[in-house]
Formats: sequence, C-alpha cells, structure tokens
Amino acid sequence: MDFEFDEDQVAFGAAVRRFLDAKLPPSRLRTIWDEGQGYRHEVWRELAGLGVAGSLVDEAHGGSGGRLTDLVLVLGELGTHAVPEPAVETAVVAPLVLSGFGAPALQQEWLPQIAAGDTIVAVAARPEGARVPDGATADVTLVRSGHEVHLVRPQRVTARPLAGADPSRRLAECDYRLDDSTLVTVDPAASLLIDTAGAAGTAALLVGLCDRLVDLTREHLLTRQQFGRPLAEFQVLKHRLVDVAVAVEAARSLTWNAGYRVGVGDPGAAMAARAAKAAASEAASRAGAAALQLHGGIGFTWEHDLHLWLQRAMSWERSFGIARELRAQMGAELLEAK
Amino acid sequence: MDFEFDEDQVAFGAAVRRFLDAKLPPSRLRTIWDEGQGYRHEVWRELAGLGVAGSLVDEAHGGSGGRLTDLVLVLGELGTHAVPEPAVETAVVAPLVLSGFGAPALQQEWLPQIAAGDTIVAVAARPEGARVPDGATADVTLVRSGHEVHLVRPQRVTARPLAGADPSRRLAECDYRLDDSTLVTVDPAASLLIDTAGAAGTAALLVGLCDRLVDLTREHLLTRQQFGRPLAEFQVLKHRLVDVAVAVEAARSLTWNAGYRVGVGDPGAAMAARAAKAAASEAASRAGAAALQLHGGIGFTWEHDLHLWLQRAMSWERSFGIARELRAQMGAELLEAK
Amino acid sequence: MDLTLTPDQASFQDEVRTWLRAHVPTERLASPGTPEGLEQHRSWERTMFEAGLAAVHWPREHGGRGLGPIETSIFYDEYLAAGAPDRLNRLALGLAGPTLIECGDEAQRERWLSNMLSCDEIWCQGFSEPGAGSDLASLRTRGVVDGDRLRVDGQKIWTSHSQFADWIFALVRTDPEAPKHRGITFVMIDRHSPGVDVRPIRQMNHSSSFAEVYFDDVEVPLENVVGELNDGWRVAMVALTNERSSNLNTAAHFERLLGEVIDLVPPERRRDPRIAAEIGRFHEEIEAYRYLTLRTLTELSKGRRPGIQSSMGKLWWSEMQTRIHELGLEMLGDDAELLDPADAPGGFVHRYWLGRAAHIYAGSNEIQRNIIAERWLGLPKGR
Amino acid sequence: MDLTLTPDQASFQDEVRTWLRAHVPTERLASPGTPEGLEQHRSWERTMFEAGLAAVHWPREHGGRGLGPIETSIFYDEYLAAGAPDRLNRLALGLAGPTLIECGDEAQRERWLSNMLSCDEIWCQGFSEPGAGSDLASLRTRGVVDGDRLRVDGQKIWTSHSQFADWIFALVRTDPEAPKHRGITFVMIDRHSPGVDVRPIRQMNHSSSFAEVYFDDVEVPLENVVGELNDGWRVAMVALTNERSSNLNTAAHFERLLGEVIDLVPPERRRDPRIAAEIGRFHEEIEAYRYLTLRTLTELSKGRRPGIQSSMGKLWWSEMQTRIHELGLEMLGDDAELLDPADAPGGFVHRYWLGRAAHIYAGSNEIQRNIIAERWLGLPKGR
Repeated sequence: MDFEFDEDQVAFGAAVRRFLDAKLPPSRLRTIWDEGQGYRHEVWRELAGLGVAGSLVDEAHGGSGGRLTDLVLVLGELGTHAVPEPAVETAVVAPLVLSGFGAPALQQEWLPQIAAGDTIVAVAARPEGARVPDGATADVTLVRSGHEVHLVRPQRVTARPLAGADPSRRLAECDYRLDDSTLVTVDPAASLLIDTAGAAGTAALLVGLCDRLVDLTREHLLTRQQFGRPLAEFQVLKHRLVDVAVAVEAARSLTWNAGYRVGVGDPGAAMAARAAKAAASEAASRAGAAALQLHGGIGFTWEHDLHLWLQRAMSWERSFGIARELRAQMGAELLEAK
Repeated sequence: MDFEFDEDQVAFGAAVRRFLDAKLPPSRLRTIWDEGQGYRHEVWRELAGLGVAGSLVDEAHGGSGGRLTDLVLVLGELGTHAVPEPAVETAVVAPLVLSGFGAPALQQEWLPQIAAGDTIVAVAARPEGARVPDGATADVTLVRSGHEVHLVRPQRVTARPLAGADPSRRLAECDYRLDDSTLVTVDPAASLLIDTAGAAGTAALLVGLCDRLVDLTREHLLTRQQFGRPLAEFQVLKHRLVDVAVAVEAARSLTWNAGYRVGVGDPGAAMAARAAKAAASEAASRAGAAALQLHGGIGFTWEHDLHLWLQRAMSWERSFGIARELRAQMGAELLEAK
Repeated sequence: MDLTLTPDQASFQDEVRTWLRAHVPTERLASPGTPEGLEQHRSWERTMFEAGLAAVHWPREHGGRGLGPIETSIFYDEYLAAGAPDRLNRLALGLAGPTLIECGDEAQRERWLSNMLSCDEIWCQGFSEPGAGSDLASLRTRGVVDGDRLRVDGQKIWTSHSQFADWIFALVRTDPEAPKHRGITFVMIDRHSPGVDVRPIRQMNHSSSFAEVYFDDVEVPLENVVGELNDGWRVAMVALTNERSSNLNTAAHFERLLGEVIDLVPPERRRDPRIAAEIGRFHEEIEAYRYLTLRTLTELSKGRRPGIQSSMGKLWWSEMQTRIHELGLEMLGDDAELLDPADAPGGFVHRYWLGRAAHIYAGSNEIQRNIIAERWLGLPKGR
Repeated sequence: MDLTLTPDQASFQDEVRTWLRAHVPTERLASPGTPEGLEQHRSWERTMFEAGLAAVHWPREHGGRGLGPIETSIFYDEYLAAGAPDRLNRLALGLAGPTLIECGDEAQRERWLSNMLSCDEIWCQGFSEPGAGSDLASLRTRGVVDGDRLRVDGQKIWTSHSQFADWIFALVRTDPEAPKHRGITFVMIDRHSPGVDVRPIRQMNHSSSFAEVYFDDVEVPLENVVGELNDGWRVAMVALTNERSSNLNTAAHFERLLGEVIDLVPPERRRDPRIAAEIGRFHEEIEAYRYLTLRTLTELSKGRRPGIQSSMGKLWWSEMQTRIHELGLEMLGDDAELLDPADAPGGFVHRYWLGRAAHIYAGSNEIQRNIIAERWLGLPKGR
C-alpha cells in the first residue's frame, strides 16, 4: 500500500506547471476568450509536446503508455491554469476508449494524431440535440447512442454554435449522422468507461482549479485591509476558507483514488470516479462561492482574473455528471445492494 | 393592517411569564421529571386559573372566548419555560375542535372542565398503535380515524407506556375502541383543524423555547472566558448565534401570522400553520445545536439546565409535523396549483 | 393584530390597481441604457408624476402622497403585480430625495425635489470606493474648500445608473485630520461638471450595470453640501435608513421568482419529494420575509424606528435568493450553461451572479451579522 | 501509487483474520462498567496479550509487534470486521504507553508498559478541567513539590473509564508564575491514592460515561513525572500526536454506521432520490475520509510527520457523523423519541448526542479550524 505519486509523476506535473505558468497566464487566456469560437488550440499542441496528450496512448502509437495515475497531477495543473481545450475528452477518454474498444485500424488512424496534439476530441452524450463543448470545432467526436459508441468526423456533424457563459467551452448543439461506418463498439463497458474516465479526469481538473481559487483567496485575505487590519485576521473569513480547503483535500484524496482505480481497471473504478467527481464539484462550488464573497466587489469585474476560474469551474462542475446525480446513483446502488 | 399584539395580549403573556418564572423554575421541572409517568399536572391547574386553558373556550362554557392570537404570546411563555403539559392539545386543539364540530352536549360536558384546567387532552393520529404523548394519563383523547374525529375516555384506551427521551412527554403506544358513541364528527375540516391548530400552537411553543436557548447561549458567551477573553468576542461564535437569532425572528413572524389566520378562520390558515411550524422546528433545531456547541462540555451534563430545553425542543420539533414533511406538503400544493 | 386592509387602504389599493391597469405600457420598455429606452422610461415616469404617483411615500408638500409605510408597500405590491417598468430614478426617490427632505435646506429642496419626481434629473450614488469596501467610512475622495466651492478629487465605484444620471450624491472627505467617521461631507455633484468621468465596469456576467466615477478637480458650489460640512456621515446614515422604502426585494418580488422556478420544474420531477420540499421551504422563507417586513412596517407606521430589521431582512433575502436561483439553474439543466437570456429561459445565470453580488453590496452579509450581533444580541464588538 | 497489499501485509492480514475468527468471543461482552463485564473485557485483553496482539503498533522491545501505521490500520479494520469487543485500555495503548516509550525513562517503562498490555492496570486521562475548556493550557490543578513528591490539588473533568481505572496520566501546574504553556508537568497518578475522588457525571442522554476526578492533597512520587518538571506541555503534545493510532473513528467504522442507516430506510422510501443522494453523499464522504487517512498513513510509513491531517480528519468525521445520525433518526420516525436502546433500533438517539459531543471534545471544531487556518493556510492568528 502506497498512496503517493512517484518521482516521475511529480516531475511530469511540475514540468507542465512551469510550462503553463509561462505560456498560459491569465492574459493569454483572455486573448483566447476574445478569439472565441475560432480559437485553434495552439496551447494544446505545445502541451502535447510535453507528453500530455499521449500519456495514455500506448508506445506503439506514439504515446508513453501510461496509466491515468500518471496524468492526475498534470490534469490538476491544467485545471489550475484553466486550459481552454477539452483535455479530458482528448487525452483521457478518447485514448482509453479507442485503446480498449477500437479496431486496430481505428487506433492506428487516431491515436498517433491524438498523441501529437493534432487532434482535438469532443464527447457527445447522445446523437441528436446534444450540447457538446467544442461540438463545432473538434476534429472528431465520440458519440454515445444507447450502449453504442461511435467516432464521428466533422462532415457528419450538424452543429449549431451556442453562446455559452464559459468562452472556453465553445458549446454547440449537435446532431450526428451515425451508421456502421462510424461504429466503434457495442460493448456497454465502453459507455461506462466514458462516464468513469470522464468523471475521474474532470475531478482532477477541478481539484487543480480549486487550488487556484484557494490560493487567490488566501492572498486576497492576506493583503486586503479592512477596518485597519488584513481580512485574514477575521475569524469568520478564516473559517470559511478553511472549510473550502478541507473540502478540496477530501476531493483530492478521492481523485487520486479514482485515477488509480481507473488506471488499473479496478471493478470499483466507476464508484470511485463518481465519488471523486461529486466531491470535486462540491469543493469547486464552495471554493467559487467563498472566493467571490471574500474578494468583495472586485471579484465581480471582468478586469479581475477571478471570473476566468469561476466560469471554468461552473462548466466543469457540470461535465460528466453533476454532484447530486452522481450521489443519487451511488446511493441507489448501495440501497439496491442491501 | 396592524401586525402587532394589543395591550391585553401583551399583558396576558407577561402575567403568564411572571407566574412561570416563579412557579416553574428548572428545579421544579426536574422534580416533575423525576416523578415521571405519575405526574399530576398541578402547574396546569394554576395556569388555568390565569385563563390559559380557557382562552379559546367561549364564555358560555366558562372560557374567555378568545382567538388563537390571544394565546400566541402565552404559548411562547409556556415554551420558554418548557411546560410539561400537553398545552397545545388541551388549550388549543381540543377547544377549537369541540367548539367547531362537537355536539352541544359534548361541548357542555368537556369545555368547562378544560377551561378549569381539570381535564388534560391528548391527541392521537390514528386509532391503533399510535404513539401518544400523555396517552396513558390524559383525561380524554381526541382520536383521528381517517376523516373521522373521536373523543375517547380512558376506559376505552389500551395504553402501553414507553420510555421516551423527553420525560415531559409521557409517551404511550395506544389503541382506542371507537364506535358511534365516541364519534365527534365526520367532517374532514375537523382533522385538518387538528393539524393546523396543532402546528400553529406548537410553533408558538417552539419560538418561546428558542428565546430561552438564545438567551442562555448569549449569557454563556458573555460570561465564559477562553484564551483571556469572553467567548462573545469570537466572531465565528457571534455569527453562529446571529444565524440562530435571525431564524427565530423569521419563525416568530410566521407564527404570529399563523396564529392570526387560524384565529380568524382564514382559508390560508393551513399553509400558514405549516410554514410557521416548519420554520419554528428549523429554528429550534439550529438553536439547540448552536446552544450545545457554544456551551461546550458543560451543556452535555444532566446537572446543567440546557438539556431540559433541548429535550423539549426535540419533541416539539416532531409534534404536528416535522419540517421536511410540512415543506414537502407545501411544495406539492404549489406545484399542483401551477 | 388585523391583517385586513382598512377601508382607506382598500380604496387606495383599488385606485392604484385601476390606474395601473389603464396606464402601464403594454409592451416591455427598452433598457434605460439605450437612448430610446431612456426616453420610454422618462415618459412613463412623467405619466406617474402627472398622476401624483411618482413618490407616494414623500410628504404632500414635496409632491408626494404622504403615504405611510404600509400604504407604500401596498402601492408597490400593486406596481409589481401590474408588471409596471422598473423605476428609473430609484436612487433619487428612495435616498437622495428623502435625505434632502430630512436634512436639506429650503433652497436645496426647491432646486432638486421636483425634478426628481418628474425625472427631469436622474440621480446616482457616490458612496463606495475601491479602497474602502465594507469599511465605507475609510473613503478617500477628497473635497477641499476653496472660497465658495469644494474642489473634489478621487474615485467612486459601483455607481449604478451613472451612464444616464445628471446628479451624484456623494460622500467626500473634507477633513483628513479628523477621526474616520468625522470629516466626511455629503454633497450633490453635477455629473456634467468638468472633471467628472464615468467609466462603465464590465462585469463577469458579461454585462455592465455599474460604473466607476472619477473626479479630477471637480468644482462643486458649497451650497450643494447637505447638512453641515464634516457632518456627512450622519446625513449618509439618514439616507441609508431611507433605503428600505424602495420597491426592490419585496416578498412579492421573490414570490414571482419562485413562481418562475416552479414553471421550470420538468414534468417528471414534479413529484420528486425533494423538489417539493425545497419549493415548500422557499415558500416558507418568502412568507417569513413578508411577515418580518410587515412587523417593521407596523412599527414604522406607529412612529417607531425599528433598529435591526433591515440587517436581518437583507441577510435573509440575499441568501434565500441565491438558493432559489440555484434550484432554478438545476431545473434549467443544460440551458444553465448558456449566456444569452434569449436562449436561457429567465436569464437565470445572469440573475444568479447579480444575486451573488447581493451578498456583498449594501453592507456585506458579514457586516450585517456583525451589526446584528452587536446591536440586537448585545455582544461586544471585537474580534 | 499502489493500493494492493504487499505480500507481507497480505499474510499479516490473513494471520489476524484467522486468529480473530478463532478467538473473538461469540457473545457480546457485558459493559466494562459492570464487574462481570470488566472481567470479561480483561480476559479478552489477556487473550490478545498472550497472542502478542495487545498493541501491534508498539515497538517489539516493549511488547508490541512493531508494525507501521498501514499495517496497524489493517489490523484494526480486521478487528472491527470481526466484531471484536471495544478495547478496554485504549488510553494506555494509544496515549500513555507511546508517551512513556517516547518521553519516559527506563524505570517508568519497566514499571508500567507491560501492565498496560496485560490490562493488569487500566488507565484514564486527566487533561480537561472545568475552567479550561478549549483553552487546555489554562489548567489550574496544582502540583507542589514537597521533598521527593508532588502534592496535587484540583479537579479534572470528562475522564472516561475512570470508574475502573488504576492510573491517571495528568497535567498539573507546577509553576504558577511561568507563562501559561510552561510550568505544566505531565505526571502519572495512582487512582487509588488517598485524596483521589471519582464522581460520575450524569449526561443529558441519561447515561454516565465520564467522570469528574477530584484531587485533595494527593501525594505523587516525583519519579512518576514523565519528562522534566515544567516540561509537561511538550510531553502532552507528544501524547496527543499519538492519539491517532487508535481504532476509533476509522472509515470502516463509519461505513458500518452508514450500513445501519441503509437498513433503516423503509421500503417505500428506498427509491426516493433525495434519500439516495444523501446516502451516496455519505458514502463519498466516508471514502474521502478513508483516502485522506491513507495519505496520512503513507506519509507516516515513510517516516514523515504530517502536520495538519489530524485536525482535518477530526473536523470531517465529527460533522459527517452527525449528519449520518440525523438521517438515521429521520428514518427511525417515531422510534427516534424513545429512550431505551432496546426499543430504539441502533440506539441512534444515544449515539446522536455522543456524536454531538464529538464536535467539542478532543479540540472543539472551532479550535481545529483555527489550527488549519494558521498552520495549513498560513493565515495570521488573531481575532
């Protein structure tokens, strides 16, 4: 039993952090947001160069053949920096589903491109009227249709772009023309894997984002003076941030576990991923509310960076299952098991 | 529009407060508790002498012919002092149901005794296996059976006393032998009135009890020193008591309204009583939790008076509907109305 | 205790209802942020003014109806129920006007009050500053007496309506040596004076309902000072006490919001006991707020000044409102991610963020809790 | 990261499981508060002792198994799963013993350790005082040096197990002039000494699991002082750091509690989405606690001393436990009003109050939040 990351994993995370600190400061994120729907994912290609996109792709297809545990800290960094790309869809869900369920030709065609950062993948929950982040701009989309999973190229997509609150989402309402040529698998384990890997990966993003919110708020409390002393001396404000920090550590612990269980294909992976995602969503929601409240008015302005993280948090809280639904699913399973 | 009590109502409440301060201090309550199931309701007779029991009984039957509004402040005082008698059942529910739905002979028989404080009334929610406070000791019991309401004398009751957590409840599990001779009415408005008047009256008791909890806790915060200063200087503790106090004021406002609407027979009385009872239960639950936490260890001892109020609060929170159920009823009505 | 209307109240309610039915514009007015919207709102306000309904709570001698607090709330409940437009000159009618009536001199009342009612002049508020936050009295905008005028330099923030306002009632520091709450002056500043610069603040919810106002050596006649020089804190407290007589954030307002949420509950969830319990609880909280408010109105109508209820009320509605919004967002499902109110029924996302801001503005909820702890529970100031 | 057991861990788990299956008493033991229950518990502890399992986390040279934190937690998970009796000498094994091992001298270890393992001597704790509360260091029980002994006067409170304990490890003030945290001495007091008086505290939940202990001129040999005179605060901190290696309040414990609540859900509510969501959330919180703990155990097993996790863990489980109890009470319905655990399935009312007490004991949750704010978030002490 050893519940820590190894040196390589820690170093990988640190490398990505250094890269993003330099290349994706809030100012860059603002530029990307202003570019809106036309954004072309340059940051993603550079991240792929660091091995992020191919981490879960096997070596034969140009990846490093890792497991989700290898990527958990990296996803945290992507969350801390609010990367605008669909990282979990592209670097986690697609490689795992294609490697596990795709025909060799399909793997051969897509995995190297994914690993190289040349392909951005979207995930759609249903074939008609689906709200899909990057639905109109992804290079390829994994589409669920009942228990089937399809892989659909842009030519077969009818996408109506929508103005979403989070400019990083590039939401579209999409219809997909599916047939035998798009089918990846009819194995229900593939759809379950989409849910599970998506939830575990998004939990990791959210935990990283929470770290950012806690840090920003902590700094604000330490520097902002009111009534002649720093906010950080007011017990009520301290305790509010403590409750957030504790929720984040809880979510972090669950996320490490979910990443591990998905990585080793543990039968408990689905439950672990739900628990992690629910806890991370809850932590992010509390962190966001506390950050906004403790920042005061300035936090509501476009000029301040806080909203960059808040918008992203609200989107990720919804991706791959909202807390209440995930909890109801877990509870229903426990109630049935008795 | 005038949402205040008049001078007579305020004076009635003050008289009852003075009486109870003198006659029902915590030490007396402890004696009563020690007497347990055999308690004989002496305090109630004295309260009846002040006009409490007959307040809602008409003058022809020896009461003062008031409305529930006249009794709201008085019930608050009974709550503040945690009176061990079934005050709402005896002084609110029974007079209203008998006056509104009972045959003249029934009124003639029971109302004068109730007003004199000679009769203690229990209320049972069903004829079989009902958990009834004072079920084995009441002089008479109002029993609901579907839409019917019956009035049952002790000879027709099979009561199995139970050891309840709140010694003031004198709980029993009861079966009642009903027939035409016990029937009061088949009008469904009578059962609704039991719920409504019971909820509004119990809300008033709880608000008074909350006042006690807030006062005790406030005093403790002001006097108990930790780390060289009174607890009352710690912002987190202050805010916790503030949240309780605000919840109590909300419940108080709803309780005044419920008392008024029940008193004038307003069609909104049932909703108003549910809202008041739910809010008062919530306020009491929060007040109890805060009182216990802010008192620290001493609050858990039998020696300290706090538990006298906590036990009573927990019972009354359950009487005539728990908050969640009342809220679900209100919500269901609103959802259906749309 | 009597919750029925008196005959006078009933006939006033009747009068208002009839008048509103006849006059409220049938089409929704454009936003007052647009030129045509501003004109439409002015025109509606002028209609109200001509009917003598511009400020029913003002004394008759100043152009109001001299109504008490309960009658005023009857008016605004009818106003909301009639779907009438948001008031344009809210800050004049609710704050600046009543403050002038209580603390201004004859000439000042003459100069401004009537134009407030007619909406010939629109007002905004200049209290908040970027460096001050909850500690309002630490404001730093300077006012230096120079002959018969005040020279004002500094910056205000969170000013609403300032893009079309003509006047700003502001607090400026006129004695930097005095203790924090002294040395502050309450003054009316012409928004069109040279040196006044209004810059809209873009908000995180992609809209701009507030602005920053910069003062660069702005000359203000001393006769625009309300009350005495350096006595502005007291005048500001009078203004804030009057804030409650606004039509915003009444129980009727939240009842309507809850109705919208109920409409959003999808058919398959209408029997979910949790949804029912949440809606029932919101109903309970709205009713609690209604009767908390009515207790205050009753006290006011008897000439007493209730102390703490405005803090309690603000805490109550702002936190309740956020939870109602959250249920609304949950019921919206995927639509909750959409930006455009045209696509997102009810514009809940937009209102959610505004609602979050309500935990901060007009005295943050932490400040309200401090106030309640100290003034209501009698707990010491301090840590 | 590897969540499988090592071969050594697996074989230890196997050994423990087999041994427990063979030895755990099949009938529930009587309460150790009764003479026969005390004897039954002593006998069970002696069986453990003879098998070398009395304190698996103690070093081998002191009679333990020298197991690391992860292996110890494997042991206690098996212990709980086997339904084995609550440990009788918990405060000796978890606090007094490890403190002696770390801070005691050879003679002291000789004198007490082995009797702790065999349960020939049972221990209780004398830290809390009625006047001190959360401010533990403000304790006032006095110890005056008189030749080769300490004369102890004062009062301790919230002492559990004291009705059958033989020894009390206590903090006493030996230098009233020194700053609060200095001048305190950690000393072992014979519970049977003249002048020691134990008075049970009747609790609001009608039971008595704690006592007050009065010291009236009690003579304690100076050789019973652990560490140096006036250095007791440091020793106490060592003791409290060791507190975590107890079998109480583990994730397995709360998983069992949640299982009980699930069993209480009546058939007609098993499909209520709210009940499901609450149970799912509790599961999530228990798992979070399990893996928070495992992070700590991993750090401990690598020789690092994690700083803050015990505060986080205590906050987490105590507040979660209350909410689980509350759902249990709701599911109990009318039965929740009953006093007698024989009538009320699970004794939830009793456990609810005990659970509430957990928000206060072992460092109130407010104190834990202060600690986390200061040590984890680096926020200043203060108000």
